[in-house]
Amino acid sequence: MLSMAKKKLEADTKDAARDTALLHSMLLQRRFEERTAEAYALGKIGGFCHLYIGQEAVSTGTLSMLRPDDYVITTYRDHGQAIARGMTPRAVMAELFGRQDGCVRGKGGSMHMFDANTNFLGGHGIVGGHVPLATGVGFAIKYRGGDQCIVCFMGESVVNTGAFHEALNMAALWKLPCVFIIENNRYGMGTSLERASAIHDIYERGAAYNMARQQCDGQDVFAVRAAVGEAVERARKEQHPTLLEIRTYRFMGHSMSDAVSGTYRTKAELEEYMKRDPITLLRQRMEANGTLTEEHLRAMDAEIKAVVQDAWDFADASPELPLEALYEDVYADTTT
Amino acid sequence: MLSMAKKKLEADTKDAARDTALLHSMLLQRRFEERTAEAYALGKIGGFCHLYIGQEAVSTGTLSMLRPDDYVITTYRDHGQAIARGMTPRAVMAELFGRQDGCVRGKGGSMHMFDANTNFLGGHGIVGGHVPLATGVGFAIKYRGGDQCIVCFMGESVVNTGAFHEALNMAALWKLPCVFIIENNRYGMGTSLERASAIHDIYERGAAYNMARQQCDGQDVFAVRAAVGEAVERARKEQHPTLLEIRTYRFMGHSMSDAVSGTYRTKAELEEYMKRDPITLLRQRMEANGTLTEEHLRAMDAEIKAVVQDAWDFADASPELPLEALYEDVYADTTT
Amino acid sequence: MPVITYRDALGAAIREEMQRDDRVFLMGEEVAVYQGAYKVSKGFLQEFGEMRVVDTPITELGFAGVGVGAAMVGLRPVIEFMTWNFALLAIDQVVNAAAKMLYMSGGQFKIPIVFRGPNGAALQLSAQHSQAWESWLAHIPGLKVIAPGTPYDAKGLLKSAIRDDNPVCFLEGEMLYNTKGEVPDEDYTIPIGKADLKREGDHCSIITHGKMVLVAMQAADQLAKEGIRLDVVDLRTIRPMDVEAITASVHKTNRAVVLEEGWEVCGVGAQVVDYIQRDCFDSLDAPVLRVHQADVPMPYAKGLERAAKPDLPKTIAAVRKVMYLD
Amino acid sequence: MPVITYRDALGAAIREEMQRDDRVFLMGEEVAVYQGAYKVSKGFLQEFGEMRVVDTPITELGFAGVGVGAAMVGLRPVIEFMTWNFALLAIDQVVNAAAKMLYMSGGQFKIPIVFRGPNGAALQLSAQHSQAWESWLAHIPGLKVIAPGTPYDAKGLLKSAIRDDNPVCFLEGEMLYNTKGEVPDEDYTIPIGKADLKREGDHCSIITHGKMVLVAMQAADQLAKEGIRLDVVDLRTIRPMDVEAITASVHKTNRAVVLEEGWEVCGVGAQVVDYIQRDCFDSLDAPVLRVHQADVPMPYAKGLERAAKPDLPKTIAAVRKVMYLD
Ligand SMILES: Cc1ncc(C[n+]2csc(CCOP(=O)(O)OP(=O)(O)O)c2C)c(N)n1
Ligand SMILES: Cc1ncc(C[n+]2csc(CCOP(=O)(O)OP(=O)(O)O)c2C)c(N)n1
Ligand SMILES: [Mg+2]
Ligand SMILES: [Mg+2]
Repeated sequence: MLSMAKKKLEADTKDAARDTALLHSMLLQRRFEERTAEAYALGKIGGFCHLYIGQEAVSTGTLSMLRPDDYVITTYRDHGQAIARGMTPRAVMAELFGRQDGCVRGKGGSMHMFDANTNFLGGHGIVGGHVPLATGVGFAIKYRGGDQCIVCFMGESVVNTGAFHEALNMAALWKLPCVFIIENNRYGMGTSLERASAIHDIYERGAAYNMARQQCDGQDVFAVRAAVGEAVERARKEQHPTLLEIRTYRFMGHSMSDAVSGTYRTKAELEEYMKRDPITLLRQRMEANGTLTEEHLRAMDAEIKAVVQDAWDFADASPELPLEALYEDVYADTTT
Repeated sequence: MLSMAKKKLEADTKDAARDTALLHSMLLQRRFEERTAEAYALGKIGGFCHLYIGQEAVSTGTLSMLRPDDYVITTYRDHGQAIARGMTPRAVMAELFGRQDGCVRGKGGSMHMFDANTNFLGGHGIVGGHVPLATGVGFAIKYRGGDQCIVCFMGESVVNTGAFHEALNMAALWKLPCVFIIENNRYGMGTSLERASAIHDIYERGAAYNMARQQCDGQDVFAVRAAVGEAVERARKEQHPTLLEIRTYRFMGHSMSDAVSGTYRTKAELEEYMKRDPITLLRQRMEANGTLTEEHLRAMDAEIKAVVQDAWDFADASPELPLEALYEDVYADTTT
Repeated sequence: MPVITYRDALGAAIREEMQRDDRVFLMGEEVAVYQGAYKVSKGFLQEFGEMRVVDTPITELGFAGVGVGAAMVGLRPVIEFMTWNFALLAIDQVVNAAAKMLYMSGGQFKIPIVFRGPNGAALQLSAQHSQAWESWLAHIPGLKVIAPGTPYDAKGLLKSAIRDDNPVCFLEGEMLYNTKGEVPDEDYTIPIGKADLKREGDHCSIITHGKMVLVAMQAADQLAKEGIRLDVVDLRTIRPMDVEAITASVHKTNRAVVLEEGWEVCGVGAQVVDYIQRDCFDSLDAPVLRVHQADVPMPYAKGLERAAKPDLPKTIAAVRKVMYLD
Repeated sequence: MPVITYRDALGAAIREEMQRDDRVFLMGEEVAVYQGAYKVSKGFLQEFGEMRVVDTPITELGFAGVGVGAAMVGLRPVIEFMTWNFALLAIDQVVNAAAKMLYMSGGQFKIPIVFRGPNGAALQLSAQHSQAWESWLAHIPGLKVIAPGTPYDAKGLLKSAIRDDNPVCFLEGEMLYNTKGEVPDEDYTIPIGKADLKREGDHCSIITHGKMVLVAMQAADQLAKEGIRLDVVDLRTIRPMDVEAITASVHKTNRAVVLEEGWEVCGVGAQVVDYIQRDCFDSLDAPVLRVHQADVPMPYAKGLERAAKPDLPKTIAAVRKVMYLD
């Protein structure tokens, strides 16, 4: 049953429209975040801001395997996933700018993107804190007898937190349709995986809960799709959770206040990893397949840049919040 | 190297003096707690009170392998270990009675036995909370370059807590001389292991940290000694931690307010397990070895009963605390 | 009216809400097979099945978060902490997830959840098991905090809590579970945020909540014999606090004692004092006094524990002092 | 006297204590290789090596407990929380282990540990990263709580904290790290539990601590131009609190404003008000007013965040109101 998904995926890779969509999704995230960095430098964005550049194949590959009624939850490093899930660049950029038209009305900023329409359950700022929430969503799906799943993205540091462990044990014990995705970008801030975890193949943490688990290359969008596809099928059909370790790398600093390289990783290491830029890899593959021409790409890029510029303009024009908004959304009016 | 310890232990089992000491330790705990239950029923002891009856081979077997300068830490189910570690029945009983001569001056009661003289680092009431403390003690040993170890007892429910996971990862990552002992008595209050943990051979939780691990029979004091002996040697010589799952059973209710059997376990199950009373098993073995006679045993039992009676009388005569004591021990006078 | 225990009043509230709304479920340690650590959920597993009455591993942080996650997508969890002492392990989920989700999501994700369990000291449970957390919880915007002192209030407020669309921390008492009171059979709710004047008097106000309501009533009874008439304001809800009820009472009596189970520093009583001095500055005939636990971890020894706890003699002494009778 | 930053004052305090006493070590996230998330421990790894400057996995509960365990057997840990917001995950170890160990062990196991890190809001970090925890910590007997507002106080108090035999929670400020002040090169300590009268005046007292000391001083400067003389009491230590310093000031000025970073309900200000009304009942010419964060989770948007925070205009308005000038 699971290998069916695999076969379907291989066929996938020759589907020009699908590949174009994947490339578009990844490039949109990339261009969006390049402008985000620029806006941050100009002071239009404040607070903590964690870029996703280098990891786009994970968001795109994963979310391309979901249905609209599935759920997604993630960390503070959430712009890429928000966009890949279908939130508009306008709403995300306006949020970064802290404006009225932001996806959470300027209340959350970079770390807290939410969107009820796309079942995007947020950007969360406490490392590990959202993993139990994902288990809870899985519980709710099972409670209602649905066949949705919840995808929970997290950084590799999360596997050391108590929250991760408690949540995974319950997800496995109760057989919940959760797909836990570790984006192993090798560092949690300035701490390498090897200096934080007693094991280095961290998908093996799943063994402690007898949970299905797998490791895959996160720079290859098709590898991501294949692994996620199996996990999603397992969730939908068997309501079993999966722990996926997707190996990737962040090309930028941990946040806007962190140097790209220096104390904890070398420039040489960074450059080595940048050779496997997920966008370049997909582009080259499509060019080899004959499903992408230089011209095509240029047109796509131009269109995307215009979309991002539009998002910027939209955000910039969006009004500041009125002061009354300060006291709104603290409590819901009970209408049960 | 480790198998040397094993060989030494086998020889051990024919050592009459040693076996007598083990039997004495176990029987002392048993008789002590039988009287504890009686005192509780009489209202001389209050609060929560968790008996250890049935598990005595774990405390005795483990602690018989330690040096006086090693450290021990445990949960609220701590009377047996306190006594096996060498704390006097008087001090423990006076503590249960909440009196001035109690080991912690009546401040802690049943759940919080401490003794600096025997490096007994307490009785802790928050499930899982003491496991990080044990890792910290291991850290301190390594920091000072000692060859001691710390033994950390815990119930099997603890393996599901975040604290356990965080602490074990650090102990393994930093290679600390910690021996983590799970007393798997099959239930955490009314919840069986199988309803709480996604895996049932819980020593395999150690795999998540690449930690040495083993399972052993907790009703056989020699099995316990063998397993603990290896772990202690590993801690002392290699400063590597070990996770031991020691399978045992509690013959009493979870605490004094819990029925011995009923909602969560059957009388039949209880009776089945009681056939493997650790004291009976050792006694039979010694009788078979010819190192114990009925007479011997009767004399030992009489002596122990007198010791326990003495502890009771001592506790009963020990003064109530003066009211000033309420405000003592909140802060230490800084004398650095 | 039927007279039932506080325990049964709570059980009835949850049961009736579970019957009424199938999105409501109960989760926590020992709530199902064991029938509840304090038997509040006796019979629930048999009535509702294991999907709606869920035993958890010992993972307070984890299952509190599971509740919040389930609430995000439309369920209405009732999360039982065996005691609020253990909720410290889960407090990040209560404070950083439940209390902030609506705000952080710009109003998109409400969290209709109840966190409940016994709070404060029972008998001789010593330091780690005898703490009262209402002042911590009340500090946090986004939470509601309830601490009923009677079976009637317990049932009516727990139903309101379950129907509320916000995270509610519901503080019960091990020592209260066996107390009895009149509780109607019919469905009723009590509004969150409304204090109850449990006794009317004009000499001095006692402002209190939870377990200490019983102590306040005893004080009122006893002092009545000396002709001292206490106004007993039972806050019932700590957040949002019914400031008007407090100040109305003090404007009438001109004197106040604030009685609570927990520690003094930054306790609920401190906040009540602040409200009073701000609003009743010109009406006060004496400084407001407070009665609370001694500023120490709770000791095990019976005599010391008694000395540490707020009680009737301490309460009466405070009233007499506020009235300049001593 | 040399002028250095608050960051460097903290760094110097820890470094000097580590040089002085080899039982002292620093542990936390990013303290070693990364040189400190906020660079307080810059150069430490190189100077002291990896056994005494220890990077941890992201496990606040775990490494706080590791610190307590190490302290039980004689080490003197300095545990850095990247921010106190994350300490919520560790609060069980702070409250149930560190604060109670001496008491539970009948005086046998003291816990000489410092938990430190930035507290309160920085700029636009939104709800989960902008919380001030001093009122929670001050609630707990067994803890000491320190919140210095200047480099001088930071260094002297951190040294005292490290030398103290009790668990000390030390609250810094991301927005304070770059502030500068005079700090002597010589070894000095500042006693824990002593407030500092940062400005003398007789018209009104401002009682404050931590980051808000700067705001109080600005208010004092600005109001001085109108001839209003403020007494600025910097608590420095929140627990044990220097009640005498507070009441002495209010007995002199007859009016008080309490200024703090955190939320209102059961905040530090509430406790200060309680002390004042009890001791200065007859001296007060007006109700004590409080300035604090708006009762909402912290929003991201710049304008809203500004509106939520206590600041100079709000402080001045409170003083004027207490003085019946508006
Ligand atoms: C509980 C907690 N501790 C510390 C932090 C500070 N912090 C934010 S992100 C981060 C590193 C996380 O690394 P990882 O999980 O690998 O995710 P990545 O940033 O690489 O995507 C840290 C330490 C936090 N937000 N929450
Ligand atoms: C964090 C926490 N949650 C819940 C409890 C209540 N509690 C005390 S003991 C216990 C069961 C523990 O079982 P186990 O770890 O197997 O140890 P055992 O009692 O069998 O020795 C529970 C739930 C607690 N003390 N701490
Ligand atoms: Mg990472
Ligand atoms: Mg057990």
